[in-house]
Amino acid sequence: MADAAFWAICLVVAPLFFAISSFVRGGLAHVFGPLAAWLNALAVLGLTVSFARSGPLRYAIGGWQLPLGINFRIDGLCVLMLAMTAVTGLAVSMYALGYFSLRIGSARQMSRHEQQRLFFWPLWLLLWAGLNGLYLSSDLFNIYVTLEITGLAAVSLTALSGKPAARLAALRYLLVSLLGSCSYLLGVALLYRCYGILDMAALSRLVSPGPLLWCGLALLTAGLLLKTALFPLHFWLPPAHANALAPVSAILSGLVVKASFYLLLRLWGEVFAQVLPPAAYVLLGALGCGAVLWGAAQALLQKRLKMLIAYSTVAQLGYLFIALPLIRLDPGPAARQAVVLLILSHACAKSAMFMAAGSIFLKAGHDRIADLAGIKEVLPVSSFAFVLAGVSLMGFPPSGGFVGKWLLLGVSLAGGQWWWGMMLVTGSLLAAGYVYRVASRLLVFKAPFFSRRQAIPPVMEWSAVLLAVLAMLLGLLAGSPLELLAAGNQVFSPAGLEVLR
Amino acid sequence: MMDAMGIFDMVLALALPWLGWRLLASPDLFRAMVLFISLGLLMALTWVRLQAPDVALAEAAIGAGLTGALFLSALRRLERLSEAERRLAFAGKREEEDEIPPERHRRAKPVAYGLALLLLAVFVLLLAWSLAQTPAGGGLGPAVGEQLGQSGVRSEVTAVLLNFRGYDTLLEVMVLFLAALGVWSLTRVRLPLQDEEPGPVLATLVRLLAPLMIMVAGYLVWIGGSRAGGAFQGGAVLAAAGVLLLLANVTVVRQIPAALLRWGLALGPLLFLLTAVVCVAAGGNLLEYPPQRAGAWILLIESASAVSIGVTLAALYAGGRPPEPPAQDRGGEQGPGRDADADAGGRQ
Amino acid sequence: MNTLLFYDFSGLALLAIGLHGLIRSSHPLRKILAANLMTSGVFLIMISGARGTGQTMIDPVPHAMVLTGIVVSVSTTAVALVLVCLVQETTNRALLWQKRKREKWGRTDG
Amino acid sequence: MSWQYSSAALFLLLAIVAGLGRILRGPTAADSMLAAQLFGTCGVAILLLLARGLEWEVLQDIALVFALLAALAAVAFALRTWGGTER
Repeated sequence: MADAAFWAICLVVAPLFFAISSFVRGGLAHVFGPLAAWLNALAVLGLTVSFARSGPLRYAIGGWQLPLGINFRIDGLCVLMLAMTAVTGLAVSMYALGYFSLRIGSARQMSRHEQQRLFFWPLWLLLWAGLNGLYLSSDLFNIYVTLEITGLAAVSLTALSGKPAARLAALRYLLVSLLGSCSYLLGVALLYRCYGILDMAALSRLVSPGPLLWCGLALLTAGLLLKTALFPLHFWLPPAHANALAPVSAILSGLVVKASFYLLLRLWGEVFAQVLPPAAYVLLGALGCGAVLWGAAQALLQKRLKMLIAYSTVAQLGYLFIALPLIRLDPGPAARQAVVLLILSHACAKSAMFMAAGSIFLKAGHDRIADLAGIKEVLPVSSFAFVLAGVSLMGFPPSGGFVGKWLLLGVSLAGGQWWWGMMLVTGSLLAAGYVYRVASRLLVFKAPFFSRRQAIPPVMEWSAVLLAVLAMLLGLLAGSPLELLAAGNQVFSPAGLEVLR
Repeated sequence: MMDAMGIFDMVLALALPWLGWRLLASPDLFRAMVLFISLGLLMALTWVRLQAPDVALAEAAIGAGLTGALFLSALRRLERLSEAERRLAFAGKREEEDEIPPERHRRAKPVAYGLALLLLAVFVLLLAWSLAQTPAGGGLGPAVGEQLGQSGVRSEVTAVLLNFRGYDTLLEVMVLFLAALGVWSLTRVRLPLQDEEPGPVLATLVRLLAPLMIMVAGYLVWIGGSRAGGAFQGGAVLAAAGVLLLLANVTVVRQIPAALLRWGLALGPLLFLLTAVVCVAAGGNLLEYPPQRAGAWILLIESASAVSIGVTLAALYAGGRPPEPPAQDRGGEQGPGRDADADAGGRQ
Repeated sequence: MNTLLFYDFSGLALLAIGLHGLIRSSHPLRKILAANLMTSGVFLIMISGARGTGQTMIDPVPHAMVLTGIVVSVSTTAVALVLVCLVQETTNRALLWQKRKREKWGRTDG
Repeated sequence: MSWQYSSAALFLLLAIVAGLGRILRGPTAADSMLAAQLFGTCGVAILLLLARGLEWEVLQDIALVFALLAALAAVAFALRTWGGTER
């Protein structure tokens, strides 16, 4: 059995290699893509096993030790994020395999479709490599490059659908992510100027309050907030996520926004946790509350299914930010575990939702919520997947969302800051509202009439269901991943910080 | 000490933001582009003054040269479009607005605008103050100096780029590859009509300049090991040769088979990646070259990358994927809504 | 006050102007130009921080980072420009967020 | 660096700045373009001066790249402004 470092290398190298191969040999793209997805899942499995055995690890790339070189830092949080990407990515890849094998429309549409398939795989694999690289890396500038890979691939994937609306959304997305990267880069530059080092863990030992640190940190955070689409910076997200192709929407909503949030969690939760004032956390929490309310309200008002799901992403991202002040508040690991659980379950549930919505769209030929009545007669599995994912988003037991929110509620009550808890409950009620709005349509008994009789490959339906079931069961299965987080994580736990100092 | 070079620095430092401001304030986009190219030039001088010759080389080639050419070609394409649109409007055949709802007007209120400006100004001043407070210093300069002997090259920047932080560069090569991929996924290339030949002046210029550029590119890659230069600079100059050929509408460019182009784009990233893996297979860490052969490995990677960077940047300039094998003449197919990619289809 | 700070401030000014332009200008090409100005400003700050102050030596790491940044920036710019052209083609509109009044295209003339 | 070199470089830089006014004023596109070309030439000259003054050979390479790329820009400008072959 190879060691964790070997698997970590595979996680970056394999997607890159298959991305290039599937570009050069376009005819084999649909072979290389899923192959890469399975290999990636295997590598994550290997990584998890060897990580559980041997604990956290640093790996010096090029053999250059710390101040000079770039390091991989493999700890519990990193492994969990990689696993989330692997599982969701695998499901999306299987879905995409079905999606791009469809034969539809005129000859012209077919040729478009063929082009989309040819470019989907390499772009998606590059995006995947970017995400894996981001989670593994411990170097702030290296993370900038991985963020750029992720962002550029996400933009290209958004525009892949070729619709004018999608292209417009992609252009906005690109401009926003340019601004975000620029801000992030300046932040990194300022921190480097202060401390002469780029490694996050090393930085956490060196930081001391000072004007340049505040500026750098503000810039880093602002850039990442833009990319995470925290209210009120979310304006670019709904059109981009709603107008992309179905597998792309699932990737964007489930995985891509998580990457920049993960980074915020690293920076605010561990690297700079010692120097940041509590008020800053409260500010982010307040913005999170705004996101929950605004996103849910907008979701309730939407007429199109995919727009509804996209706004629900805005709302769900709000929860993650509400968790930040609670992490600050809580001396124990509960809040940290909760936020990780929320991230994982949202990734599964949201991807499943977009995948199911994509199947529904193909079958019905539109995604107007008002006209979807009776779709369950023709697409029982996808409708089930959608509703199950929705229920898990609402935070119904035993879903991962439920356990996460429950833990956060406990922390907020124990810490005497009940308003955060109240916000969580309100958010869940609102989520129940918009999920019910769709579910009541989907599940109603009515003779369906749809103009397009598109056969949906079973793999598309079942991959969505499996993800939704996983999101639902995450609450029951939560024990072992959380153990992984707690056991192997020196840096992420407060005790780890002591060790470092 | 305010000698002539001190004044030089001051003038340069003042000219940059002034130019930037004029550029964005200029009502004519063409003039803005010209100003942008001039700004790139002044930036390159600034890098020289700040003792960053590598960056100056890259800026001269990419910042002032290629980016400018990219902007100019985009502007020209847009202008052509707006002319076509005007003609359509004149003929009363203006296309219907598509499904995008018209945007709400978001004209910022003067108060909000003023407030935002104030906030920006405060932040910038704070930043300026804190920059002035912090002494520039140290960084990793000494560490690089110590390890330079083991890196296989004599140029510090090349050592950082290809060895100490080679992983960054690997990913960066991927970003470039990704950009080409993104552009190819977006649209097909529109090459000019086949029957138009370059004029005699242009033809001569191309015949003289293109080989010279290719030679200089090779020189830059070679010299990168010991002083300023390297894969990016060399690749950028190579791309300039490609752009020149594209501009002159030379027949050879059109006849490059798509498969060859694909390999050209993939060569650098693939070789870099394989090198990284070979390092692991040989028992080292990722990208840990064998110390005594590091120089040769780096030169190999750089040469392959330079070729790919050149092809990629030229492909980015061309702005689309090559036409599919049963190539029809795409030249005449221009104007709003005529692109085969434009019709959306009902798929999500 | 050394010349080092000139360039720092110059970079900051470029950054601020670029940001203002990115948010305020209505034409996407100008927005992309503004974003390029911003990144140039950031690069300027990075490099001027790397210059030695007499006794200390030049720090090549920011130089390498800026080189990476330049390549990343030209990649994004290229994708953005193609997108702008496509959006314009398919929607007949050049403006993104703001009023739809067309800019004066014509050059003064030549 | 001797004062002759540095003041000559300064003079050329001032020439560039003066040329900026020409770009801004126009009045024709050709004026802007020629001013930009002037920049290229001045830039090469400044680099060569600095190369001699500081005895820093690398700057000659940069000057070379400058000159080559200025030619590219000239072609791009010319084709854009006067139609040229590309349609």
